[in-house]
Amino acid sequence: MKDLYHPTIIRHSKSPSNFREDPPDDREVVTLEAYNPLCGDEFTLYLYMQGELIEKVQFSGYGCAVSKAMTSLLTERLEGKRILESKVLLSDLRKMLIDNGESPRTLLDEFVPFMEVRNYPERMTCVTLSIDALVDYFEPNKDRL
Amino acid sequence: MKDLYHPTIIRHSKSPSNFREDPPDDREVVTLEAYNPLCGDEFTLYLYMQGELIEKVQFSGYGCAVSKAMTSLLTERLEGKRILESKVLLSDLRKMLIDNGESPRTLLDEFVPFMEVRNYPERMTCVTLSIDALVDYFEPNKDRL
Amino acid sequence: MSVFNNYRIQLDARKLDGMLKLGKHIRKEFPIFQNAPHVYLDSAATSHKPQRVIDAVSRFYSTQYGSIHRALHTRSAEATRIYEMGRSRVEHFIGANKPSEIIFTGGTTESINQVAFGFAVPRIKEGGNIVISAMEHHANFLPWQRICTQYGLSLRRIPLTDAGEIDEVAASELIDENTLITALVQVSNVLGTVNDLNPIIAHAHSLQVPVLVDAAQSIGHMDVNVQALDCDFLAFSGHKMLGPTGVGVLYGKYTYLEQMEPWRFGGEMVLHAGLERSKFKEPPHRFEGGSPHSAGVAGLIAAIDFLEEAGVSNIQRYSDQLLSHMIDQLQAEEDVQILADPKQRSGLVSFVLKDIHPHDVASILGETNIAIRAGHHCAQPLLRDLGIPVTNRASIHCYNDEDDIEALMDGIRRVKSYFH
Amino acid sequence: MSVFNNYRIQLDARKLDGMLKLGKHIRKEFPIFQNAPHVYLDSAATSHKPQRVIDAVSRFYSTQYGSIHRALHTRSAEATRIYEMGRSRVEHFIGANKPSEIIFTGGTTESINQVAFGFAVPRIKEGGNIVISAMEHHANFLPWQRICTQYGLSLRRIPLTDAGEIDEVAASELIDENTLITALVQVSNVLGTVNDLNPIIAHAHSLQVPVLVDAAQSIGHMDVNVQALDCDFLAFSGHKMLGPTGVGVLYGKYTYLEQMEPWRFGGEMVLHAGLERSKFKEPPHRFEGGSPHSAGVAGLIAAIDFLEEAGVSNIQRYSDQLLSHMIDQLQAEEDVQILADPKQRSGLVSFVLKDIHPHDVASILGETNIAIRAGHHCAQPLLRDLGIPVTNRASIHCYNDEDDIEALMDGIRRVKSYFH
Ligand SMILES: Cc1ncc(COP(=O)(O)O)c(C=O)c1O
Ligand SMILES: Cc1ncc(COP(=O)(O)O)c(C=O)c1O
Repeated sequence: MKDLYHPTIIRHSKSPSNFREDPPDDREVVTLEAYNPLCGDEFTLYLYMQGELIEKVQFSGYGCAVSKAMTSLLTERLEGKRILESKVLLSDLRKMLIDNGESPRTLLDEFVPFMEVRNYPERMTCVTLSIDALVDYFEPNKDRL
Repeated sequence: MKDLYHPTIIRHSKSPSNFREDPPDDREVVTLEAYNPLCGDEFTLYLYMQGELIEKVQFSGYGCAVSKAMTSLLTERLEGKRILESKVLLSDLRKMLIDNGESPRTLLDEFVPFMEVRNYPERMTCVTLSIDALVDYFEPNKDRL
Repeated sequence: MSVFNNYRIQLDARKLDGMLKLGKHIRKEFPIFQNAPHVYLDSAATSHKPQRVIDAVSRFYSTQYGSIHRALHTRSAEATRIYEMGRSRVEHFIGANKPSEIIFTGGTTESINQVAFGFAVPRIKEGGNIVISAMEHHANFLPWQRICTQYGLSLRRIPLTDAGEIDEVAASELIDENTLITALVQVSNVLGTVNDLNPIIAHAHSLQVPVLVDAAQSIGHMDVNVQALDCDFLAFSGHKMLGPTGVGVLYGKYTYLEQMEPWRFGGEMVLHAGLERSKFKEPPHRFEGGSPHSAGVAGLIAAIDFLEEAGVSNIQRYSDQLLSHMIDQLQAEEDVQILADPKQRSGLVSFVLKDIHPHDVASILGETNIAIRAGHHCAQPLLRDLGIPVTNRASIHCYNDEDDIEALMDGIRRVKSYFH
Repeated sequence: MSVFNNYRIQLDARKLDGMLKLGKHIRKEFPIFQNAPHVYLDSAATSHKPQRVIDAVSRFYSTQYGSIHRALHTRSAEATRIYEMGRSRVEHFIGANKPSEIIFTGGTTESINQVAFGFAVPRIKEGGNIVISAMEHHANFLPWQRICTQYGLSLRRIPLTDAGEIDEVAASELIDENTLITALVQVSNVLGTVNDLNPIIAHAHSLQVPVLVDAAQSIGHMDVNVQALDCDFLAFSGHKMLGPTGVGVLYGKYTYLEQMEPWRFGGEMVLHAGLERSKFKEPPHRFEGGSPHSAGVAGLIAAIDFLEEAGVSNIQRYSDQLLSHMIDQLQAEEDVQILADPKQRSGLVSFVLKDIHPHDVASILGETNIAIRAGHHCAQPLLRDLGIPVTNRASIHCYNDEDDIEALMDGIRRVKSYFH
């Protein structure tokens, strides 16, 4: 289990990037709910969009170390990306974490510690919570696996 | 099991006393339904009453050898009895067959073969079917055990 | 329909020899036959269990036990893995499309009630009807009767042909645009008839009428494949397919499961329990409220293993021959009347002895440890149609053999000797 | 109510010594601890099974199996005898008046659904209400919510005191002449509170309101006696009382059972299945449609044997002390917050670690084979009231001992070391 609680995950869960206590006042911000009814984890993601560009991502809410660290890393990684790039990134991430883990098209080194979750299938939703909320937003018509 | 299918029982089931195919025309006759929904056995008892006196008992219907033989024997035994006597008889019979089998107040020798049913609890209702129908008629307010 | 028939298939003794792995051989794997020797011809009521099923249940409690879905510790993960594996095994066993089409229930009865109250009731419209057949078990009759009485629908019973099969022509008239659902048995537990449901299902589907198939008697006795059947719901019980008691299955096409409402409300079925309203999980979980019978599922997996290793089609061929043999013998016996004469029959036969009440037959056979069943077989409406209050029924499974039939016939002759 | 408390009972080490037959000693009878050693602190979700229970199930299948109630052969008679003996054993175990007040179900969830849909629904009148408490498990919340939504009744939740007990004063206001039924938990599966239900039941009865008690967490942990409680219905599950999965009990006062309608329709529950109407059997049989989980009842008998031999009051005393010890230790640990502070507590405690999500706690404990539970414990409305999405819960049974508590505390310290 030490493996799942990799220092990266602990670090991000203890001091997450782009975390805020309360929602922003900004009315333009895109607000996504990432709720896992199975465990009660609940994050709200705030996307500051500039046309096709994701200028900044922030989040608030409550969740376990794994889901919090993943959300934190995601906010870092998506900052400054275009929507198209983000879709590829998210899809690659899902492939790496859930599917066969085969060669992603993007560099996802910092997400490698999360691959450990494959040994803890009951924790998979912790990893996918925010990814799926973003996929649902960017590709509302796509059926998830 | 040979014990349950005592010659008396076989004999009465094959040629029951007071058996008739169809109900009597007599409108005065008291008609009792003895129906066991668990096994589908269904007899109709016909009591020819003369005041307190049971002049004659007949029956029709369908049932297993045990219930048929018991009903046959009952019709023989009740013929010519007064209601009061019949109540005692039926109550003694139930005691002998279901309860502890202790010394009945009436002579019930011909019913002794039915005592074997205690070894076949699943057949108990075959023995009590017609007895209970009669008890219900003579003592409608009495709770059976 | 005629109660008497001339059913007769030639027994091919060599073929029986070729399948010696079943019968006496396989019986060794069922400990009850060692511990309490008896001739068991009542598998249609419930089947015996191979050691492997018994062991699977014990092993589950002794080494793998934990709560299902509810916790994050290892014990629980292992138990959950087995439970969900059971879902996949059933999925493959009946040819479903995905594990989430498989709902674990307490048995056929519960499966049908879930469909009746969770699926049919919300679809009720005025002037609607529900179509069943005249040979349904109470489990596939009473829930529909209840609904029809309660909501003022008409319950239509498809009559039987003289041979004892569901009358296809009548079915195509009775199933119409106002039919909410049709619920039919695949193998009758009284007559043994294997109904050819495909044309009826095709007709129902042409009118968008969903069809539930009661597979309680067919499962494990023949290949039951929901794609081949093209049924919309399928219900069966573990205890009749060599599995544990208290566990059963409801299969449903996923699109229909999505429309079905829960019938039992409790833990593990909600996403969100609000004070005003609650939001339920996706199928199948929303139908599995409460702690599941996980040990039952563990045993069911072992039963499927066992059936697949023996080969359901082997069992079917073997038991078809044994049944023919039994019917031959019964036919040849004086004063024995066999019920129904269907084109295809599976696993059981009902009969009556002239002038001897079925309960006396079963009782006297029981004395020498021959177990058959006497009764209405939870099919009172059918027996009333036939004008017979009760019948004797002899039913077989993979562990029976010719000696059992011989014992039955000896027993029947003994019964007759008591009375004749 | 305050989430933080100062619950503290002095551990009497000598008394613990005096009950050495429980804990480590009795644990030997639970094979899972040999086969898969672990620290099990999740008995509130489901308990482990002593060898005797596992054997009873195996023995039933291996030597006593047959169908129940349905046939006249010996196999069946033996299985039926055991099944009905189970009814009598449960009757005596909970102090019912007669065996026919005991209905076998699939579990607490099914028991409560039966009462909700079979008893409460037929009694519905306009302007009626149903009263539960704020600490009910979903099993004792969702069925009532369903009914209230469907039929336009109001669902009243009795609030809790700051200590985490059902508020008696509020109860006496909420339960009124228009209350159809009151359904209350005896021991909360989240807070561990033992509710003193007697005064509330007395008040309800003064208004002729029947009361159902959810005994899922109390059964086997304390003497649950329906006469002493004077409840009208009682529901519990076998799997939480050292028994098999898939079997549970609904007790009902006979006069109420007579008024209750069946909720599941199938075989063995009707006297007469007519085409127009059917006549149901007397209680309890009319509520047990379908083939019963007879092996589950066989195992339940063994569980009752086991509990009675160990002595439920011994278990209660032992586990009260062990629980106090655990609470002491948790209190003494920095950054641990315990939920609720009831006068009487049984078998479990919920807690949270400062700034560490309960799932992380449970996961990391799981790594060293310590099983506790993290979640909403199927009590979302309660946790929402408390403002906590999820908690950690550690729960005990007769097989736990001080070493388990020590392992838990070590584990908690390790969890903290990861994060702090
Ligand atoms: C208080 C309480 N009520 C009801 C239940 C439901 O029991 P089951 O899931 O066995 O039906 C539980 C346990 O899950 C419980 O703790
Ligand atoms: C055809 C048929 N349907 C339904 C059932 C009911 O199955 P269960 O009692 O296992 O729920 C049975 C067996 O009893 C059956 O033979």
